[in-house]
Amino acid sequence: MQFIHPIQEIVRTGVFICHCGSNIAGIVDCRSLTKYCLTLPGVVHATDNLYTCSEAGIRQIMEAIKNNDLNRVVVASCSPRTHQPLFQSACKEAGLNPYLFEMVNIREQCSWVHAKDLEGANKKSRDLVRMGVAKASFLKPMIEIESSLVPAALVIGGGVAGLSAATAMAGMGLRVFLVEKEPQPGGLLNNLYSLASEYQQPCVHHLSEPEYQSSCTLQHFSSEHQSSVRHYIDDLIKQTETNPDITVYTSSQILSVTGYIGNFEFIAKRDIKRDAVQNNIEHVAVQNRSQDIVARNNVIAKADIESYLKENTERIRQKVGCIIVATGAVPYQPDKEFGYNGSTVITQMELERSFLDNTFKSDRVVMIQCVGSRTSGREYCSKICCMTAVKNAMVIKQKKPDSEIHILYRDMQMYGVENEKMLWDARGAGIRFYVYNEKEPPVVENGVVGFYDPLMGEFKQISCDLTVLSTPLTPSKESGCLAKIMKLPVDHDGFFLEAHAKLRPLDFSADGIFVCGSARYPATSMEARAEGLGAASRAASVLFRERLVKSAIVAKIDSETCVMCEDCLKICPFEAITRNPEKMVCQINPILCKGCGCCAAACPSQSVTLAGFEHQQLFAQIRAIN
Amino acid sequence: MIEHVKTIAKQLLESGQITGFLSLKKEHGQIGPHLFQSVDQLDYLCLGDTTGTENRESSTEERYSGTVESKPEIETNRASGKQENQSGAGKSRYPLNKILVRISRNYPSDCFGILVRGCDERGLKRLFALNQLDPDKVVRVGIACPQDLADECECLEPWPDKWVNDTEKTDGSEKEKIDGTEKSDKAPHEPVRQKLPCESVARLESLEARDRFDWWMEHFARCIKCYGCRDICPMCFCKECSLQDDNLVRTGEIPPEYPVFHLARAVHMAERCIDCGLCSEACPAAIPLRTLYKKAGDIMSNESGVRPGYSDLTPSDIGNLPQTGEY
Amino acid sequence: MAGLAAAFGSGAMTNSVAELEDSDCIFIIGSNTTSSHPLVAEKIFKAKKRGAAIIVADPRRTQIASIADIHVRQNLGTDVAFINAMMHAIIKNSWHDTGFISQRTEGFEAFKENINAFTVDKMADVTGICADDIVKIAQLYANGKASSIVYCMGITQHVSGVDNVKSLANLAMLTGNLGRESTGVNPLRGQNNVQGACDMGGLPNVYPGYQPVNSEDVRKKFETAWSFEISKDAVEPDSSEEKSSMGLSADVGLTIPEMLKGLGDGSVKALFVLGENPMVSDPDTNHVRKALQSAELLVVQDIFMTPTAEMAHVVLPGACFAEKDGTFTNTERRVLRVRKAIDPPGEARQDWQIIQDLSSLAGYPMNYESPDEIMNEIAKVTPSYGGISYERLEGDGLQWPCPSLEHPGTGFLHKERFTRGMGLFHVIDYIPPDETVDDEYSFWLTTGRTYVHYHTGTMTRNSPSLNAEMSEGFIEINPSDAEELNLAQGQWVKVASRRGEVIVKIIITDTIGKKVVFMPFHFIESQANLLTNPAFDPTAKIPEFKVCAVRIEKMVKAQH
Amino acid sequence: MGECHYLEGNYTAQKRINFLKPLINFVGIEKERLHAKWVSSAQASELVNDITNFIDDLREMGPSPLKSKINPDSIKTDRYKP
Repeated sequence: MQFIHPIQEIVRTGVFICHCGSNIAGIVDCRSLTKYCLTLPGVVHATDNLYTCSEAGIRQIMEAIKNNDLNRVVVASCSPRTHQPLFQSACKEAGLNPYLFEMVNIREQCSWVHAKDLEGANKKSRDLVRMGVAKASFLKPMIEIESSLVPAALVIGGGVAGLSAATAMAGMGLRVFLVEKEPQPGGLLNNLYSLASEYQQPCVHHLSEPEYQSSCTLQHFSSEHQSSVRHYIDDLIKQTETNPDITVYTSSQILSVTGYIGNFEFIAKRDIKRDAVQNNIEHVAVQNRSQDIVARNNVIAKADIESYLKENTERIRQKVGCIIVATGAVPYQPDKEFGYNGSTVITQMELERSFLDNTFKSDRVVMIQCVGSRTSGREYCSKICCMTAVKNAMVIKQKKPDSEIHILYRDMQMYGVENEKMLWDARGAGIRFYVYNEKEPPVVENGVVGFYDPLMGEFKQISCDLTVLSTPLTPSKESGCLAKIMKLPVDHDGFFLEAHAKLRPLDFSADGIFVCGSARYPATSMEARAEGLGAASRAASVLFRERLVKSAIVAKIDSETCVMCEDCLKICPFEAITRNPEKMVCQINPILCKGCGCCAAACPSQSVTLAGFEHQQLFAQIRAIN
Repeated sequence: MIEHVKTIAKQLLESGQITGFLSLKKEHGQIGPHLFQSVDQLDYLCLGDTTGTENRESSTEERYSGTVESKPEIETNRASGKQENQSGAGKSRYPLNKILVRISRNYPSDCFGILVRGCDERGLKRLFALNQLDPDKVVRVGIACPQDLADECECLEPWPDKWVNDTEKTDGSEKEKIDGTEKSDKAPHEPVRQKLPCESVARLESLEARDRFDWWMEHFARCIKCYGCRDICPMCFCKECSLQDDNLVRTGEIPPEYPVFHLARAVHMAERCIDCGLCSEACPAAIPLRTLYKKAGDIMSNESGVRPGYSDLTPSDIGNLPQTGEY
Repeated sequence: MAGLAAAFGSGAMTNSVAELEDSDCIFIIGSNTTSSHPLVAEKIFKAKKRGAAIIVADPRRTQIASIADIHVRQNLGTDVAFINAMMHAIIKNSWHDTGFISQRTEGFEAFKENINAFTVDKMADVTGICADDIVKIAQLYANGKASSIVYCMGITQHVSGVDNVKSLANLAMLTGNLGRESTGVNPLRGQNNVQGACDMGGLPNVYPGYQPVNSEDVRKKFETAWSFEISKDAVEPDSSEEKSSMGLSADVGLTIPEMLKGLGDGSVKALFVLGENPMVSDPDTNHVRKALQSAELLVVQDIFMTPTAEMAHVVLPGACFAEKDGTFTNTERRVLRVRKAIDPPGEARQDWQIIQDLSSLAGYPMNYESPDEIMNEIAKVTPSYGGISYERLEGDGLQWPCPSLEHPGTGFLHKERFTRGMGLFHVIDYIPPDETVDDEYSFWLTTGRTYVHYHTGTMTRNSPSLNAEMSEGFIEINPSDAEELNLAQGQWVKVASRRGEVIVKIIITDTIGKKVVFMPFHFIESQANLLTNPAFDPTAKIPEFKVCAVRIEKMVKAQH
Repeated sequence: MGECHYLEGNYTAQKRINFLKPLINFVGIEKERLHAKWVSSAQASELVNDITNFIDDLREMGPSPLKSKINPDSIKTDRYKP
């Protein structure tokens, strides 16, 4: 980062007042405001125009800079969020450093909110402009921060989200490293029998009446569908593994991530043995050896294990420009809740496995929703279990059309028209739905599920040979570790926290790191894929730049006066500050700094200054209020 | 007590464990801070007593009225080693921590001993947490303040974790020698901790807001901006002071602009002030700064449950506490 | 000092600083106490806390004035009129202490007769203080059980400086506020050791301990003490003419104004300046410059290269306070030990060693080993320092008079009797300032110190933090005057007097009264003493720094 | 809360407010003169109400005790040399 210190100059400020059509001019008397501006110290030029952001307005600014030798520009108009970059680039084009520009908001902050008080609005507009002009006179020219970048990406997690992201980026010609902790990519999909989408009918609006009729029958589900999920995930894995731009590290775990956007470096550990076992290479030999080790474990010193690990693990060290976190989630494993025993009372996941193994035999099935979710300790809704339950009920119906299936639920979460349709289809297929009360949960005992039906106001008992518990997806332990390693924020449930739920759903607040799939929140495979693709495009938008350019609005610590009390370090939400014990100072990495200014406020010795918001500038602004 | 302190200091110096022992020295009838670097200097070591059990005010009066002769007074003092033994730490206090920070900045690899009271030790703990001192380079020798001094200071804990105890023999185990002192189960006297909020704070809070404002204004109007409060404060270790920033506090005028000057300092003190009260003692305008900072400390402990220097937190604990380090 | 010496017989603070704390009434006149004597101010704050009435008479609303019970702004140079009016009110209301007057003083009748003319109403017009306030102040002061007077340069730096002091002495005697604790007439000395310098004979008319040079006995005593016979032997034989005239001079020496005048007319050839900076500190700087330029030899001994030192033929680097051993005598007559903390830098040397060498070279060998030895000699020849030795100065020092080794020192003077026997009432008439305003020079200028800087800034302006606090001169002007002259805050103005002109920034503040302006004199760039009037008090020879007439002009072009 | 563009910025601000309120109250400035509220961009009416109420409260309280003590001569003029 670089501050250019100008030689002591005489301030020549130009002020531009925007009418914003009638948005501002309808309330504020722009003419007299312009005249007023000319009386302010340092102002040598002031003008008003209909739309300062129009081409004519921009041209006017540029000409005024040249003709009047302006060295400060103040525009009084609307929100800086939308138009500041435009005006700054106009300044730049006219040869003025863009950081010598100051914007005053007299629309949202004045004409709009004070529309009923003309006199007050006019007075306030003068105040605001005076403050802006006062600050402008202390502005300093600055240079934007540039840094190089590595056009490669790291994808953590080889589930559907991670695979989608990796293939998408590789498809764009980017180098991708995919780190998967299991020996096989594919994630949860490896354990699934089928996907809900296979049972979802096209929306009714698109169907003719006969089609609709036929779609209501169960004949539609043929046995071919059973392998479609396998086919789907295998296809994704194949795409990934055969792409020369993608390097897949299976049985691997991230050990550390350092650096910043454009220049991350990660170290991962790969367990060759485990990988080998799964890939059936030296299967027996290695297994023997490992058993050998275990057997001798009690006697043999730690060093042996370490040397064994040394022989059998591999360290991976790579540089990347962006990171996509797609670590997914794991299903909640109940601990005897609702009589869980793994045989007659199982989870949906285990049900899917029994489909796959062809060991499913039951005729009377009761499914209980919200097991381990939406309760104290895990308050969120896992979002996908209702859909899964209905889908699996349909699978059972398809396998055994005579089977009795009851689903006990608290609220059905079947969002979207397809899901909604599937629910109706399920009802049509004879699957029975009962609502139950959170306070009086069903009791599973000896093949009988008893519960209170609040709709009927009666206690019911259903006997069954299989009870299936719908458990939520929960953040895995590994993603918790990863959050610590990468210093990423998680929410109170332990899922990764995006920068903004609506505006930046796939970004972390730290630049260059993105999130997708169930790592963020339980997602369906379709959602995970969509998010994976989205994250890929977010990363690509960074990686296809030649250099990274960052706003010069960052904080800087004066190493002469810093005494390393670490107040700034503790308060920095972006981990941009590090300590330098040798020099006994704290330092700010300008690439990581977002310019929030917390450190500048916390520093007791004013050693931290936030460029563009220096004390001198702020106090000039404050003192101009009067 | 003083003999015990001297013995410990001697042992520490002779063993080469410390380069110097920072304590108070009585010389030319004046008490001042001193870094004892050789054993033979230790004769001058003192714990801060000016005139034994007499307080300073009365002795000043006597001196001015010419009833007490100066020379015998000094001799009485020197002779009254026994009395000092009983009265313990005296009223003359100096920001020894602050001096230690300065010394160790210049000699970062050396280890120093330091005489600490309760307030000094609170200061040390904060300074450790704020990276200004290395705990491994400081050997503390604790002394407890007498009850009357503690009452006057409204000190919540007028003794350090470990202090030299009269009844204890100093020729104990090796460990005991090194640590200087052993933690005693029994407090030397009743702490004032129970009396929260402090009387001075409570008295002010009972006033009407406007009266309180006038009360403070009357005090702040006397400020001559000498920066004495900052210069004596053991927690003020910044190389450059915000209060000397022309943007924040206008230069060239006294009294300094209110509320910027005094409240800015109070805010800076929020997480730092260890309630030693040296600021109030040093203030030539007799502004009750301690009361102001006590209140800041009260608010902090209400908000975060942490009172700087009081809890037995290690530096890393403090770093991990979500509520600290914010102000 | 001359004023107090005339009234009481000794010129120093009659009481101790700490005693102020217990006063019932403190009358502060001509002292910006918080700025110039902050530790004295501390005692005043404490006194106020104990319920004492604080009265401040000052043309400026200083910080101490802002906490005062009554603050009045007298017109510049009208202190005698003001104090006399107070005494008029006291006598009229019989608030005076007749017992004290009859037992301890003389000259009361003549004084009383004179005071009759100074009626409160008449003086209210002269001083610009309303009559009620004068009476109220008189009442507060006279009725306090222990009332103190505190004054500083605002009283002394006038053509009537000695009269002002004598008037204050009159006031104290009239009300019996003398010779007791927490009372008295207390001049605050301007420098840390100015009292010591005066005590040691740093005045043209006295030897150490205020022993007059024109007294035969005293001269004899010092000739003996300083072994003049030896000195005579040491002188070369061919200077026999001078030999006969050897011995100490009976003539009173020259004061600074006289020296400068002498330099001008050639009667003084050489000047040895020790720790002074007349180029900044003396009035009418242009005149000072000319005088110094005409010196055949100008030697300056100082710790910094001052503007005066820059003009010198020889500069001798001295040692600063932390670099020397010795004593300082502070404003309350307390002799304090000063101990050397560090060695003087470069070629700088101890002042006494420089003087010793110079003396030896000039033919009078001095061979002191240490300041200790010098102090022993002081004790021998100075009665008031008779009992002072370095050993006894351990701790808090001693307050003179301390005539014998057993004497504990003296907290307040004139306990049983005045030094001169009876306290003398002087008949003082009001003399207006030497220069008054007219149409051309319509503003009253007064000068003083600021809290940041000390005197000519020789030391304080070398301190980065102090200089940052206040780095340039200014002139204070009342808002209504500023409006009249159409001046804005911080604007540059030209200030001119009959002697010179300076360009300086203005500070608009109601601290200062209408038609009065104030300038600090620390700044060589905007030097207040280019403007001030060199007219001086006929007795003490103190120039009238505090009053002169100036004109203020708005600058059309800015000063760069 | 929690939706700060700078992650924890508003929590930090809240802590400061929580600290400052009792502090200024202690030096005799009514703590009601300091008011902080977090509203999102979607809560326009709440913001307006809050500000209006705050202004009303301030009016009711009358001028700040500081008002009489503040010097208006604070604008630095050095940099505007003609």
